[in-house]
Amino acid sequence: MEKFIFYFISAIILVFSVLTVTSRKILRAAVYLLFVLMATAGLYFMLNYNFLAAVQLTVYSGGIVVLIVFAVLLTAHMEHKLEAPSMMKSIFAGLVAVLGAGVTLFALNSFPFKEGVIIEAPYDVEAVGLKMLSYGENGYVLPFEVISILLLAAIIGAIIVAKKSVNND
Amino acid sequence: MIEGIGVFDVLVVSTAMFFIGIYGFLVRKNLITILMSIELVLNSVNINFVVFNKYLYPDLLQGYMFALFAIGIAAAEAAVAIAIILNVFRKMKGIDVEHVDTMKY
Amino acid sequence: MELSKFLIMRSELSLLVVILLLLIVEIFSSKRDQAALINLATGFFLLHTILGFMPGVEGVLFGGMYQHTALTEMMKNILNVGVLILLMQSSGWLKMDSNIGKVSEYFMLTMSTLMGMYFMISAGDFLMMYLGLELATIPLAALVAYNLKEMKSIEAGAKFILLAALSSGIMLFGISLIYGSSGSVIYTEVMGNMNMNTLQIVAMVFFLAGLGFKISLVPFHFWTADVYEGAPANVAAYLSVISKGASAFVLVTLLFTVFKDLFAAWEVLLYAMAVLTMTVGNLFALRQQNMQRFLAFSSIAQAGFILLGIISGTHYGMTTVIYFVLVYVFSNLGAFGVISIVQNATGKFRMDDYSGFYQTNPRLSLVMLLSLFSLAGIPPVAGFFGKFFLFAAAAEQGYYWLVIIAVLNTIISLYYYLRVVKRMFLERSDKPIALINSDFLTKTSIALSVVGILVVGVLSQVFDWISLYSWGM
Amino acid sequence: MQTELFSNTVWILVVLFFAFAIVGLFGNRLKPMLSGAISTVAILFSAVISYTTAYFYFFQDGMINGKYAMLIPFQHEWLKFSDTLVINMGIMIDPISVMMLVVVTTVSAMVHIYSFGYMKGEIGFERYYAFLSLFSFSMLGLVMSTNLFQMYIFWELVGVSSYLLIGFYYKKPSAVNASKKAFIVTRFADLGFLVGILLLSFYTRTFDFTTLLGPDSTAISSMAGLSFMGVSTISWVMILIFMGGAGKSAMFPLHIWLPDAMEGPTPVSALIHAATMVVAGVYLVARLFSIYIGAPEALAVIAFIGAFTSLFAAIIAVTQTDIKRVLAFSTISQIGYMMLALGVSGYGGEEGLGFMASMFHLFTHAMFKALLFLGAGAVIHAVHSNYMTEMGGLRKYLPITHITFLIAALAISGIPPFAGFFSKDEILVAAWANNPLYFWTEWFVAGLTAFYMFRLYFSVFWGENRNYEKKPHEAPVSMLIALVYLGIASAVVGFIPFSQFVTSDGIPFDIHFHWNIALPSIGIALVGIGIAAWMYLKPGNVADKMATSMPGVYKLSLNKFYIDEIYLWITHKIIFKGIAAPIAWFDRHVVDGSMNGIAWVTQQVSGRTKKLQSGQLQQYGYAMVLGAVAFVLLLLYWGAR
Amino acid sequence: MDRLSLLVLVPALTMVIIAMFKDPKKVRLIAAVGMGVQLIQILFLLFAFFAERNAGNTSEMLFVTDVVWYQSLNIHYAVGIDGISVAMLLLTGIIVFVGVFASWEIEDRTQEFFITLILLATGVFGFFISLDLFTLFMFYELAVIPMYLLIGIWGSGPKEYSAMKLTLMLMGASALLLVGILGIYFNSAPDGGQLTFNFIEISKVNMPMEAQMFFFPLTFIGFGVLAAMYPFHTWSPDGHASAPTAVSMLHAGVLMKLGGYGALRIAIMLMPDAAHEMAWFFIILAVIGSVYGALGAVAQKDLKYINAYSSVSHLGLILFAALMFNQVAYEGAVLQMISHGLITALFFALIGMIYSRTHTRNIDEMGGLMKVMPVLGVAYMVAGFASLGLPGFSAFVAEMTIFVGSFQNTDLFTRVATVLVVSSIVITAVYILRAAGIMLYGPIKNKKFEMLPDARWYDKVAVFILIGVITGIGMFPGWLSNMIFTDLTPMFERMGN
Repeated sequence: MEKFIFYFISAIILVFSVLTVTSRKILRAAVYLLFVLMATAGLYFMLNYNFLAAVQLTVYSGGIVVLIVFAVLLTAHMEHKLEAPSMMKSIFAGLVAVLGAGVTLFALNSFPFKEGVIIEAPYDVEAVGLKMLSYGENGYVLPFEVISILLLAAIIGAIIVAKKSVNND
Repeated sequence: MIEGIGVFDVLVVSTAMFFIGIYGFLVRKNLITILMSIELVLNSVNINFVVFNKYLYPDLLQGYMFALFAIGIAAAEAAVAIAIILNVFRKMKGIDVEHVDTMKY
Repeated sequence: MELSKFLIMRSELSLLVVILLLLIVEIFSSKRDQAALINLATGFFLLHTILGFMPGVEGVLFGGMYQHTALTEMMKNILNVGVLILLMQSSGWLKMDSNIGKVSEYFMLTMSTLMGMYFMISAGDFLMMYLGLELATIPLAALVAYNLKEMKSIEAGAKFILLAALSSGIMLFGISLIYGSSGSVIYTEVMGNMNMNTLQIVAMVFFLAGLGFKISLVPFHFWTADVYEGAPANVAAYLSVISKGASAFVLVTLLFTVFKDLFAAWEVLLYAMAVLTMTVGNLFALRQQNMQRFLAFSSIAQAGFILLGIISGTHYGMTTVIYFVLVYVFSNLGAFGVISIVQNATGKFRMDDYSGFYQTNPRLSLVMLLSLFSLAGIPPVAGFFGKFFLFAAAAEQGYYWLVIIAVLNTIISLYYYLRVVKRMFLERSDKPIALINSDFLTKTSIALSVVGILVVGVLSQVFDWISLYSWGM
Repeated sequence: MQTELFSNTVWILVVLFFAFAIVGLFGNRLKPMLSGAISTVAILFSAVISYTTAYFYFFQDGMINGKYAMLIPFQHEWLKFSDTLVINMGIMIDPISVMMLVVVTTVSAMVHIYSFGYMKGEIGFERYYAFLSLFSFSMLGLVMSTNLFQMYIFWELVGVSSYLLIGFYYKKPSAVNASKKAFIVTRFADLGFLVGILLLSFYTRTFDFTTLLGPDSTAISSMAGLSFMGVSTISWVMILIFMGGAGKSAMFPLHIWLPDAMEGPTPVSALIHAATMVVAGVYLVARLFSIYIGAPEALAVIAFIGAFTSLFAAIIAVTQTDIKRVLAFSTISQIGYMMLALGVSGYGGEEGLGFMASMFHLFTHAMFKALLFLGAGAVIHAVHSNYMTEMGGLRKYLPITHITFLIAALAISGIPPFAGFFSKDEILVAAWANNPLYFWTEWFVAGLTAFYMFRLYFSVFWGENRNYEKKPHEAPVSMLIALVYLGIASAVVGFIPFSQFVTSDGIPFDIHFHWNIALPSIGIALVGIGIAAWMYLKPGNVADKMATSMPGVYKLSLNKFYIDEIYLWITHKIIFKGIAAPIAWFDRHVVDGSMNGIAWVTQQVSGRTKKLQSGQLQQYGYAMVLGAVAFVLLLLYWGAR
Repeated sequence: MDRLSLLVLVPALTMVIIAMFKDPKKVRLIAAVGMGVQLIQILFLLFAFFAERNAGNTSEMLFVTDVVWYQSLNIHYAVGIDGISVAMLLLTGIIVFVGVFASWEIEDRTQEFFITLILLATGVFGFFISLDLFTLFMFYELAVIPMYLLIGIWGSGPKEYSAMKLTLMLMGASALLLVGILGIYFNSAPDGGQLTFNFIEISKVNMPMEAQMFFFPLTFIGFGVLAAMYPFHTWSPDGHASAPTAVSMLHAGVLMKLGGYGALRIAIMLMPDAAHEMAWFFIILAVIGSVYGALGAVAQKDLKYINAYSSVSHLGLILFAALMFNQVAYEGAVLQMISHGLITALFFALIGMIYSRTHTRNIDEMGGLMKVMPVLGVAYMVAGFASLGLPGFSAFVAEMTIFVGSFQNTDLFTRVATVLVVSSIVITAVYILRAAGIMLYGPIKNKKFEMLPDARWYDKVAVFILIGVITGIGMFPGWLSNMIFTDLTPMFERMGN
């Protein structure tokens, strides 16, 4: 049963990924991206990483995609169609991508992954939260702080870039 | 853990996604769509982390956490990127990547 | 965990304090008193730098995520000095009207990126390293696009952020594979599980792609020229000196520890990259007219030389790399300093604008001369020693052909450095750049870099000091 | 064997050198006459020393147990290569060097005196005398050398002073070219000399004459058995050395510089290019004679070249009209005699007759040839022309010159009792003893000599007198002194029993007079004179008829067999146009071009590749991804290997 | 402060002092004084050297100072002198001192000119006293790089091109040299033990053959280029033609000798086996250089080009001698370095003076100058005679020593090569006399020249000092040659084994 769900999900992921990068209507592309991300979240659910899935939904789908959509709306009007990339360009890119994928998969395939003992204890929000705040072994308080600084900096940066400088045109 | 699905199967998906993202980055004409492709890339990486964590090293949360932070960073990146892209648009009334080449050679 | 432990991550904390102070100051300061703000910020940072030289405590925190050793402390100090000089240099530029109201942001962004480098340097696992890298990258994008009135600046920003995102994506993919194949992201644990299998080689290459982007190694270097050209001179300097230096350091440490067992692989990789980087950098620098772009390519070439030290894999090699970074900090900041001064004063940035520069600005042109000679590796300035030692490191391990390629490249590089010298000294111009007077901070910064250029080479103590803390495979 | 005897001979060199130094450095501040006086006093002083030396050497101290010894009164290490290879500066006293001392100082002193009159009022009078002193210094240093290298050193110095004196009138391009030619030709010859020295010293491990020529000389033995292209090494070495001598002594084919050298002032021609320097080659061969004995091939070469040159030069001399050139060619031909004599000579006692004869002829020739030149100088001084076609009947105007000139002419023609007769006679004897062919050649040359000398004599002093724009006047006293003195010398020196003093092995022997040789030579000489008289004594166009009757020979001889032209062609067409110019071009365009080419290529590459930096974000992306993938493949390939 | 470091310190101080004055007159004066002091202390050094030797101090290097500089590479600041280096120092001192006077008329950026000039000199002095390959190399480059500014700023003609070419070729050579030196260093202790840069130490060990075969060519060519080894000589004609007088003097007189000195002392002395192996090849190059250079000079019209090519020829002689593996030849090589240094310096000085008067260097446009400026004319003739190896001048001594030495090799190849080299002296005579004849003698071609002034006092100082030394050495060569020969002995003996 789960198997088929997985196949379904991965099918969605792949198809919509492709659509995201090929669709000529930019807004649609954004929407396809949304689907992909949601599907990914679904994958996480299947793996019982509920919190992660939730974050995926909120931050990615809720945050980034919305940002992107705004950007789209600000920069292009609805019916504006992107002209298709030149044939050569896409073919070359495709070749590169396929080649890369081939090499990577070959490598992955050649590696003897030994699947570990499965602990079906679902990592609920609490556990994750504790990890986030613990500073001992496998504690993630430091990265947590760092990323907060990062976000601060990013915000400042974004502001700098976004705000009209005093004597702007 | 999904019955009947090995780690490799998932990796196929994520890898494919990764390179689709790459492809997008290479061909898309619009800066925002390029950004989207990057999001695909990052997303595929997250899947990798998660699936490795789940299948191979479930006792610790390293991959999980990595994915978590990666998402955060992706967001930040996207924010700044979009801010800049909007500026580009403001300056040259368009965000066609091929026109963003005043500096070359 | 008792508070005394926090002394271990003293530098990060003090830097954080500085940033927060600036935030507060920002709130209470009006838009017009930039000068005060600049002096204040520089002053703060000066204190921070001095603090860095106080004897510190080695140690590991957060379960190995953060490690602070004498080596990392030294590297941080080197970066501090660089940043200090840089901040002073930028004072002249920040005072310009176009930057009104963005001054403290400049400092905050710079410092937070510096913070990111700190974390990169003393990271104990890939997660911290990655976070640090991003922290050192994303704000930089904002800085590159800082000059909003300039189309170039924004374009540079766009290129930078998107390519950086791509590279970090590739890098992440690499990290994920490493994690998958070794079962951990903590250096010490990864190290144990590394063996020359295909997957890990792939992983390493993808990972190095990310670092290569930061250090601008061929073929991950293309952004460099455009971004340096578009970015404000000081930001370009920051990119070329500080962020490159930090990343180079991380590269050395990681290759020497985590990827130790993949030496056979990354030896080939670095060999190829070194040859490519030196040659490409030099060939492209040959015909540049824009000074910043020109220095961008020269800095690419310099990165290629750094690889010679890394590939040796010895204690001596690491020493030379760090030493070279130090030398490079001074030389490049000297050159960029002059360029930014000229650009702020006259808005001229083309090489032929510099013809007859010596007639009007003898001091500045002498500084430029020294810096360029140091970059070219002409005795008795520091660059000569830096290069010689790098070559020695490579030669010691028998990479004589690599060294030969390198020295031939130095000749090409000499040619284009001399082109600038020619403009400044040999040519006489009837309307040269007028005499430029720059403020105290800028002058001091230039003086500092000149002192560095002259002293670092001749005083062997510096080298010994570095050699004291560095180690080999 | 360093001895205290004759150590005063050092002063000869010292004094002359300082005379040169003083006059050369401060001459332009002194009065011309004063600087002239300084040099003259110096040379007279050394002449006195030489005479006394000669007296004491030959009649008192020189003879050591029945043999004239090689004495080295003074020797000082100058440059040390290895323990045995040392260049010493020293003085060697032995029969030939003493003989040369006398010759050089005599002629030189006479020329000094003569020049007071001849060079009066010339610009650069002091420079002239400085050069004269330099020359005398070098020439005497040459003859008294104790070792080959010292000889080479002074050899070069002689060459350069000759260069300076030939080019004395440096505003005349012809003079400049002549001096250049002289220097370069001799220098080229010296190349052989130098290589010869180096080879010889390599085998014998010494430069010193005492060891080279001594009874226990290793010179020949050390190279015994060695041979190169079928000729023994020693012969090669000695031939190379002779090359140097041939150059200085203007032997065919290196003779071309001597006639041009006549561009110099006439007294200089007398001193350098008649009496002293040009016989240095002969002296060199004589000096090394005991080695040459061991190299028969070399001697054969010398003999042949000597004979040929003498004939060749004599033929040319017949048709020249510039009196100085006539004399120049006669010099060449006379030196040919000397060389031949050496070439045909054996070693020791009667065997060494040729050697002795050659030295004898050198001695006498110096006297009368110097006299001839000085006489010619007097004539030129009087008529202000070099061409005998513009002269005639001068005997009325310049009687003393006329007499002395006549004496000299008789002497060179070998008319007894004048000096030339005796020496030439000995040479003929030696030639006959060796090879009759040589004898008949030289016999014929003797005739030619007599002919062209008297052709000159008659057409200058007899014949109807041209209408000179201003009346020719007898030369001033200073010149006459020299003329008279040399005149007397040329008349009497023939009676010196030379074989008692100068012989190949230093042991005196007695010579007996060979009428069977002497009579034919006198006869041919008289015939020659007769023809000359018939053709030139009384006005008439016999000579021209002769010339027209055999145009080919005449033209050939008149144009010196076109040797000069050949050289000119070689130097200009081959050396300059054919080698030097192409090399210069090659250097600029090929060698340098390739250097610039490298730079050009680099520039091009950078120019062609710049398109890669397209400014296109996505292409940069391509590079990164492709790069990564490519590296992966590279490494996998590497791993596979 | 030891007495050798003073040799570097005095010029440095001179530069500092010069930097304080702008007035050309003062600057000149300071430069002259400073270099005078330098010359004097070199003379004292010479006497001290002889005193030591006569006192029986047979140690190879005298007045040695050895301070560790860079521990990790065992780099020392090691200085010391022996007969050879002290001779070269003397040469340098004289030429620099004279060079100051030869550039007396520099009016444009006088201060900078003299600073740069003395910087160059500093490099040369440092080079000759160094015992440590690193410092030696450092000073070498320090001496080369100022050439760019000197030629580029104060030169004439296509100065920027020439300066760039010269700098790039020389630095390219030094790049090869760098590799060579590194190779030598890392093979300096084949049987374990401490690696060292000290070339005296290195010459005591036998480097492994394959290493020698790889690094000898690099080193030899590296130095050879500076010694104008065919076919890497092309920088020299253009460079000399464009350079200002004093620079040509210093460059041809001293800087090119760095090449000869290094080729002999570093390349050959440290790697004799490889040198033996490859000698034939470089001998051919040297022979070509000496003959070809001379023939090239025959075809030139520009005085400086003539002299540049003659330098190529004479330095070919030096390299040739260096490849003869014979102590006498080596002595000759050193002598030739000194003698050629002085003579060519004299030539360039005179050419500069003539040029400053006639404003042309093309011999065809001159003529009869002997009449107009007798002092310079005579001096030029003297230089010419000296250069074509006339006895009584230093060149004769040097060349003869070389030839005698070379003739000690018996094999036919070397013999033929030697004879060819010897023949170059005839060609020398040709171009020297040709140039002199056209330029000095004959009628005055250009009416403007009749009024030209003769040598001024500073010209005379320069010319007479040089002529004095040249003739001095030429007449009394004994002390010099003995000094060099004896001090060559230890090295030579070590090479033998």
